[in-house]
Amino acid sequence: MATIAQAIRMALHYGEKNLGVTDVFGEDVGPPLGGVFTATQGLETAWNSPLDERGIIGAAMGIAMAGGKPVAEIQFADYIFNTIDLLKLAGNLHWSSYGQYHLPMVVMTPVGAGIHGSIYHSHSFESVASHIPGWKIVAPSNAKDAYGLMIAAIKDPNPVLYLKSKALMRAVGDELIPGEPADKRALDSMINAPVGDRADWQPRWPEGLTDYTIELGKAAVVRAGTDVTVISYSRMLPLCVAAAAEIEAETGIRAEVIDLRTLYPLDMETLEQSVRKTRRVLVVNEDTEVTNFGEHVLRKLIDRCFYHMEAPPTLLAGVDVPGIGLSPLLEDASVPQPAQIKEKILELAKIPA
Amino acid sequence: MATIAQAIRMALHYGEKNLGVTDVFGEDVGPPLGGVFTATQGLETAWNSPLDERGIIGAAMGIAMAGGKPVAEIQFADYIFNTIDLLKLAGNLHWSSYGQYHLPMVVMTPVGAGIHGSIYHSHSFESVASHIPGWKIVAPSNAKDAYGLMIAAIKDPNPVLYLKSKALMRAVGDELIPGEPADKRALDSMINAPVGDRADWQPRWPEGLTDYTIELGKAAVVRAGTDVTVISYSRMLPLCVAAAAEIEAETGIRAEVIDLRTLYPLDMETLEQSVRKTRRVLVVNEDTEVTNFGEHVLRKLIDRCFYHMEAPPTLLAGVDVPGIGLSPLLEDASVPQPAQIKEKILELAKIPA
Amino acid sequence: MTIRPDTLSRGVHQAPSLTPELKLTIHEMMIVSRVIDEVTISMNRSGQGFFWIGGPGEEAFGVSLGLQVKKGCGPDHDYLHLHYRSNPILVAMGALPIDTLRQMRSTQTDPYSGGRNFVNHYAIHAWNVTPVTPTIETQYVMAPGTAWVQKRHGGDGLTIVNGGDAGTAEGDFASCLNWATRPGAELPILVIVNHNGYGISTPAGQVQSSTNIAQRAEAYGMRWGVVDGNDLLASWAAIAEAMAYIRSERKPFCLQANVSRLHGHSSASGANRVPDEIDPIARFEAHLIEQGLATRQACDDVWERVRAQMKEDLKQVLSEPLASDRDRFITFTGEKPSFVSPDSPRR
Amino acid sequence: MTIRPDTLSRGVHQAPSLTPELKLTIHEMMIVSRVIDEVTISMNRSGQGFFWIGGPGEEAFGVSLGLQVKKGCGPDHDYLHLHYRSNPILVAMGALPIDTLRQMRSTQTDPYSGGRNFVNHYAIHAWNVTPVTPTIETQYVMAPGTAWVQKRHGGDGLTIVNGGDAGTAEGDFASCLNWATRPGAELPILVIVNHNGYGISTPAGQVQSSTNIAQRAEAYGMRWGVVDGNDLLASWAAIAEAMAYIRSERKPFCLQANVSRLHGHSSASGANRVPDEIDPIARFEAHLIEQGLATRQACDDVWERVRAQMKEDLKQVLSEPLASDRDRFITFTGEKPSFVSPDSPRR
Ligand SMILES: Cc1ncc(C[n+]2csc(CCOP(=O)(O)OP(=O)(O)O)c2C)c(N)n1
Ligand SMILES: Cc1ncc(C[n+]2csc(CCOP(=O)(O)OP(=O)(O)O)c2C)c(N)n1
Ligand SMILES: [Mg+2]
Ligand SMILES: [Mg+2]
Repeated sequence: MATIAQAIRMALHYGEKNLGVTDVFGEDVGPPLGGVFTATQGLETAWNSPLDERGIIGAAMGIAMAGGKPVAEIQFADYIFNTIDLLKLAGNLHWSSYGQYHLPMVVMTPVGAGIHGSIYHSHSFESVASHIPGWKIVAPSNAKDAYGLMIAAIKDPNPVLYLKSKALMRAVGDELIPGEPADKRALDSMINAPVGDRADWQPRWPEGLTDYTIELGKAAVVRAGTDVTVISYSRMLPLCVAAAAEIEAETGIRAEVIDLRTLYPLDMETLEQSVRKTRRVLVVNEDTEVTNFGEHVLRKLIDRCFYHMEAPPTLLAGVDVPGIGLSPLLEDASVPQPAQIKEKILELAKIPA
Repeated sequence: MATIAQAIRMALHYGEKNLGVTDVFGEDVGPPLGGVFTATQGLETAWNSPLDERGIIGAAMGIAMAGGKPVAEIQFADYIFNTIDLLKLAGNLHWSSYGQYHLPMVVMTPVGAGIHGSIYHSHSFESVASHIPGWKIVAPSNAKDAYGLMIAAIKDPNPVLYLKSKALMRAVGDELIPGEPADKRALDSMINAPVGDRADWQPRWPEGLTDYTIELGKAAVVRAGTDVTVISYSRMLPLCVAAAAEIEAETGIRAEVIDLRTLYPLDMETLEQSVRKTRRVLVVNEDTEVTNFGEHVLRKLIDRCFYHMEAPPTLLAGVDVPGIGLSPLLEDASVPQPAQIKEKILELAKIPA
Repeated sequence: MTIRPDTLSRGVHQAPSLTPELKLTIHEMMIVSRVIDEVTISMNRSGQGFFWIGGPGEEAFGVSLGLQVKKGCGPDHDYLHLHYRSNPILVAMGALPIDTLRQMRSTQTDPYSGGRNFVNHYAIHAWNVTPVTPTIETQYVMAPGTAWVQKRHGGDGLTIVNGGDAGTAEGDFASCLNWATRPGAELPILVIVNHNGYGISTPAGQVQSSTNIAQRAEAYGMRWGVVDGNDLLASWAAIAEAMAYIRSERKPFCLQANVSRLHGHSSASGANRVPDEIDPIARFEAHLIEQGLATRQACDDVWERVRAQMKEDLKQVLSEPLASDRDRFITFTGEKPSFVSPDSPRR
Repeated sequence: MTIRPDTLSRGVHQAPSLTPELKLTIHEMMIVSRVIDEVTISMNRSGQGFFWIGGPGEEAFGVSLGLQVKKGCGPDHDYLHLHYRSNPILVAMGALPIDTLRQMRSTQTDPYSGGRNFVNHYAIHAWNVTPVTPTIETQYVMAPGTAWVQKRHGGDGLTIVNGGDAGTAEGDFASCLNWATRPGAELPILVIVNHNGYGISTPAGQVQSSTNIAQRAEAYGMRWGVVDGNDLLASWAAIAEAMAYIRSERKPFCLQANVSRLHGHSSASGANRVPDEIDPIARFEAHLIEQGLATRQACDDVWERVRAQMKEDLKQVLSEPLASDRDRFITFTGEKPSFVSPDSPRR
C-alpha cells in the first residue's frame, strides 16, 4: 500500500523506463533529497535545477520542443505565480504555431493547506490554472489515482498540470496500485531512501508495475447517493466522503460524492447525470472564493440543468482572505472544515423540492 | 469632451498636483512618448522604467512602503502575467504584517481586444486579478468614469488595479468631466503632445479640474429596465447598452444595463436589487469563459436570490481558446459580438416566468 | 570582437567561406529582407494588414547568422529562439518572402501562425525555428531547454536565442546565462543581444548603465564579445568564431551585435525611415563596389528585381482569404477539437 | 574584501567604532541570536511551534550589519528588505527575543505578523523593516523602490536587501542590479548575498558556475566585494566601508558574505547541528580571549545568562493564546473589515 508520494515516484519510474520521460527536475528534485515530499527519490532522470521557477518552466518547454518529455516540479504551488506568463505560452504555442509545435510536458506542484504551512505553503492553484487555456489539469485524492493520473499525464502530448495535495502526500490508499507489493513495509524498504547518507543507495523497484492509466477527463462517483451531489477533489475529497458517511449514518440522507480527478477538461456527463438525479449540488474546494474554479463548475451545470435544480447550486470554498495564517485557529477559519461540509450538505438536502 | 486617455491624463495631473502622486512610471510612460496610448503625456512625475514588469511592480511596492504614492503602468495587460506573485504579495502585505504596512499604489494596464491586437495585445485580466486577494479593481467604460475612478484609486490607501480598455482609449464621452473645456479641439491643443519634436512642449492643463471621485464599489445603472438585468463593464458595456436600445426599439423588451465600474469589491446591493426585479441576469465580458470573473458575479447573485430567478443566470464571455487571432474573422469569433449580446438578452427575456 | 583564439576541434559543421559569389548572394538576401519590410510597412499604411514590426537595420548580422545555421529538424540541427526582427535570418535560411506577407495579411495560408499572430512571428517546425513569442525575453528561458537536449544528444547542433537590448532588463536574460553555465552541464548555446539603442521610445542610456550588455556573461564564466552588427564582414567572422567554439566545445557564448533601427520601433510609431542611423546594406554595397564585385548599377538592378517580384507576391497574397474561424479551436494536439461552435465547420 | 579606497564625504551617519566594550556587546548579541535559534528549534521538536527556519551561522555578519543600520522610520533612515535568516540583524537592532518566540508559537501577541507567518518573518514598520516575504528573491525587486524614494529625498539613508546564494538564480537579483544603476538615478542600496553554499539540499557548485555571485554587479558598473562573513572584524569593516560609500555617494554596492549554515536548511531537514561548518561565535570568542577582552568562563557565563532569560521568555510565550480568527479578515487598511464571518467578534 503506497502513499501518494510513493505512487507518484513509481509512476515516474514507470514513465522514465517505458514512456519516454527524459527529465524529472526542479528544486531539490534530484539526489540527495529526491523532492521535498520524497516523490522523486531514486529516479534515474531526476536532477536538481537552479532555484528559478521561470527557468524551470522555460527549460521544460524547451526540452519538450526538442523532443524530450519532461516532468518539471515547482516545489510548492505558492511559488508558481511568477511563471503564469510562461504557462500561458506553453498553453498557446500549439494554437499560435498553427499546430506545428506541441509540448508534451508535465508540471507537478504541491497545493493546498493542511500542514500548518502558513501563508506560503498553503496556496491553491486550480482557479488561476483553469483559466489558462491549453492545459489539462489533474488533482488526485488517493494513491491509486495518483499513479494512474500521472501515467495519463505523461502519455498526453499536451501540457498537463498535476496538482498534488501536500497534506495527502503521506496518505495511504486502500486500493492496491497494480504491481505494487501489498505490504507497506516491504515497499518502504524497497523504494524509500534511507535516512542519513544515501550516496550509495539504489532503489529496488517493484517488478510488476504497469501501464495503469486513468483517462483524463473522467470523474469518479466515489460514493453513490440520491439526495445531494457533492463535487470535490484533492484534499477536500476525503473530507466530503467522511461527511457523507456520517450524514447517512445519522440521518439517512444519501449524498453522492464525485471526485473530479481531472479539473480540465471537465467530465460534464458524469456531473450532469448526478445533478439531474439529486437536483442539488455542492462544490467543495479550498481555494479562495472569488473567481473560484468551483464557480465555473456550477455555471456549467446551470447551463445544462438549471431547471432541474431545486436548491441554489452552492460553493463551499476558502474564505476571501489574503492568506492562511500559521496559527491553527486562523487556518481552520479560512478553509472548509468537516463540520461546515456536513452543514452545507444537510442544508441543501433539507430544502423542500 | 475628453477621450478616456485624456481623462486619465487629467486625473493623473490632478493627482500629482493635489493628491500626493509621486511617480507615474512604466515602459515608455515618460517623455517623449507619454505612454503607448498617450495617457501619461505632459505629467511632471512621469518617467520611463526599464523593460521589466517585475521591476516595475516591485518598485511600486517599495515606493509605497517608503511613503510615496506611485501609479505604475504595465504597458499591456498581456505582459502582466509574470508578476502575479508580486501582485499577490502587494495584496497580502497588509494582512501578513498584521496591519503595519499598507500599500497606497495604483497599477494601470490596458486590457481587452478590439484593436486587431492579435494574441498578445488582446488579453483580459479581470478573472485572474479578481482572484488575487487584497486588490480593488476598477474598469471604466467612459471618460468621466475614467477620471473619477482614477481619482478614487489614487485616494485609496490600498492597492488598486485600474483596467483600461485599449479599444475605448480614444472614445469620447458624452458627459463633461468637471473642469474640462467642452470644446474637444481646445482640449487637444492644450494637453496633447505635438507630433514630431516635443522636447520643449509643455501642456496647458485646464484650470478647473476637480476632485471628482467615483466611490469604489459603486455600480451604475446606465439604462433602466424591467425585463432582464445585463451586467457588464469596460469595452463590452457600450455594446450592451446599444443592444438594449435596439431591442427596446424593436421589441419593447426593456433590459436594465448595469456598469459595474468597480469589479472588486462588488456592489452587490445594486446588482441584487435589479435581479430581484427583472428575475433574469446576463453577465457580459470578453475574458475567456473558464473560471471567469462573471461566473463569480453569477454565483454571488445565486447565493442571494436564486429563488427569484426565472431563467438560468447566464454568462456571455470569450470563447475558451488560447488566444485572439489577428485575422478579424478569428477575433470576431472569439469575443462577444453585438449580435450575440442581443440574442442572449432576447433569449433570457423570452423564457416564460 | 574580442574572442581569445582557441584551438577548435575538427569535424563540426563549418561556416561557408565568404567567397565573392557568396557575398553577392548575401547582398541579394539583405535586399530581399529589406524589401519585405518595405512591402509590409506599405501594407500597414494602406490597410492591407494591421500592426507592423520587422528588422530593417539588422540585415548584415541577420543574414550572416542565417547562412551559418545548421538547418534542419531535431537536436542534430540548430534550434532558433528568435524575436520579431529576425526576417534577415529567416530569409537567409530560405524562408519565402511571400509567407511573411501572408502573416502580415493574416491569411489562412500563413504557414507560421495561420493568420493568428503579428508579422515576423515565425514558427517553422521543420527548421527548428520555435514560435516567436510576443512576450519580450521569454525565449531566453526556453532556449536552455533545447540546448540541454542537444548537450545530452551529442553532435554539433547548437541553440540560438536572440532579442533586443531593452529586453535584457527582464530577469529572464540572467536566467539564461545561469542555466547555460551549470557546472558540468554547460550548454551549447549562442546567446545574442541585438542592441539597437532603444526599447520603443526609451533610449538605452536612460535605463541601462552599460552599453556592453554581453559583459554580464563574464561573471558566469561565459565567453562573450561585442561586434558591429552593421559591418557584414565583422559580423560574419564573429558568428563563425562563436559558433565554431560552441559546436566543438559544447559551451555557451554571448554575442552582442550593435545594429540600426531604420524604421523606428513599429507601425505604432509611424515606421518612417529614421535619418542618422547607419544602413548596413548601403555599407555592404560600398564594400562590394570597392572590391570590384559589383557596380552601382548592378546593385540597383537587384533592388529592382526583388521589388518587382515582391509586387507579384503581394498580388497573390491579396487574393487569398483571411484566416477564418474554421481553425480557431485547435487548442490541443492529438485530439479532435473540443470546442466547436455550432456554426463552425471543422477542417 | 576588495573595495578600492575612496575619499568619502563627511557628515553622513557613521559606523560606531569597534571598541572593546562594543565587542563584548556584539558577543552577547551573537549569543542571543543563537539561543533564539536553539529555543525555536526545540519548540519545533516539542510541538510548541510548527516550521522552523533561522540564522545560526550568520551571527558575525548579521550583528555587524544590524549595529550599523541607521535605525528609524521613513526615508531618512535605512530600509531593510530581509530574508528569513536575519535574526542576528534584528537582535542587533534591538528586537526582543521573546517576539521571535511568539511568532514561532503563532500567538496573538506576535508583533510581526499576528500569528500568521513563519518564525523569522519580521515586519517592523517603526524601524523600516519591510515584511519578510516567503517568496525567495522578491525582496530584490522591491528594494529599489524604497531606495528611489531615498535618492529623491536626500540625506544619508540607504536601503539594505539580503538573501541567499541559491536565490540569486531568480531573475529578480539581476533586476535589482539593473534598477540600482539607471544612469543618473543610481540608488543608495546595499545589495547583499549571504552565501552559505546551499539552497536546501542543492550545493551551490551544482547549479551556479561561480562562487563570486557579487561579481555580477561589475557589468552594471556597480562596486562589489566578497567578505568572510564568519569573520566579525572583516565583516564589520566591509559593511562600514560599503555603507560609508553608499551614504555619501548615493550609489549602490553589492556585498557578498560567505557564511555558515549550522543547522541545515530548516526543521524540514531536521535542524540538527552540522559538523564541519565554521562557527562564527566560537571564532569571535577565540579572538576576545586572545585579545584579553574575555575569558572562557566569562563567555560561558553569557551563554548561561542568555539561556536562562530565554527560558523565562518561553514560559511567558506558552502562556499566551494562539492567534485566533478574531483578526483574520483585515485585508484592506482604512476600512472596517469587509469579510466578517458571523461568529467572529471584531476587534
Ligand atoms: C514582456 C513584455 N513587455 C513589454 C512588451 C511591449 N514591447 C514590445 S517591443 C518592446 C521594446 C523592446 O525593446 P528591445 O528589447 O530593445 O528590442 P527592439 O524592439 O529594440 O529590437 C516592448 C516594451 C512586450 N512585448 N513584452
Ligand atoms: C520563489 C521561491 N521558490 C522556492 C522557495 C522554497 N525555498 C525556500 S528556501 C529555499 C532555498 C533558498 O536557498 P538560498 O537562497 O541559498 O538561501 P538559504 O536558505 O540557503 O539561506 C527554497 C528553494 C521559496 N520560498 N520561494
Ligand atoms: Mg532595442
Ligand atoms: Mg544558501
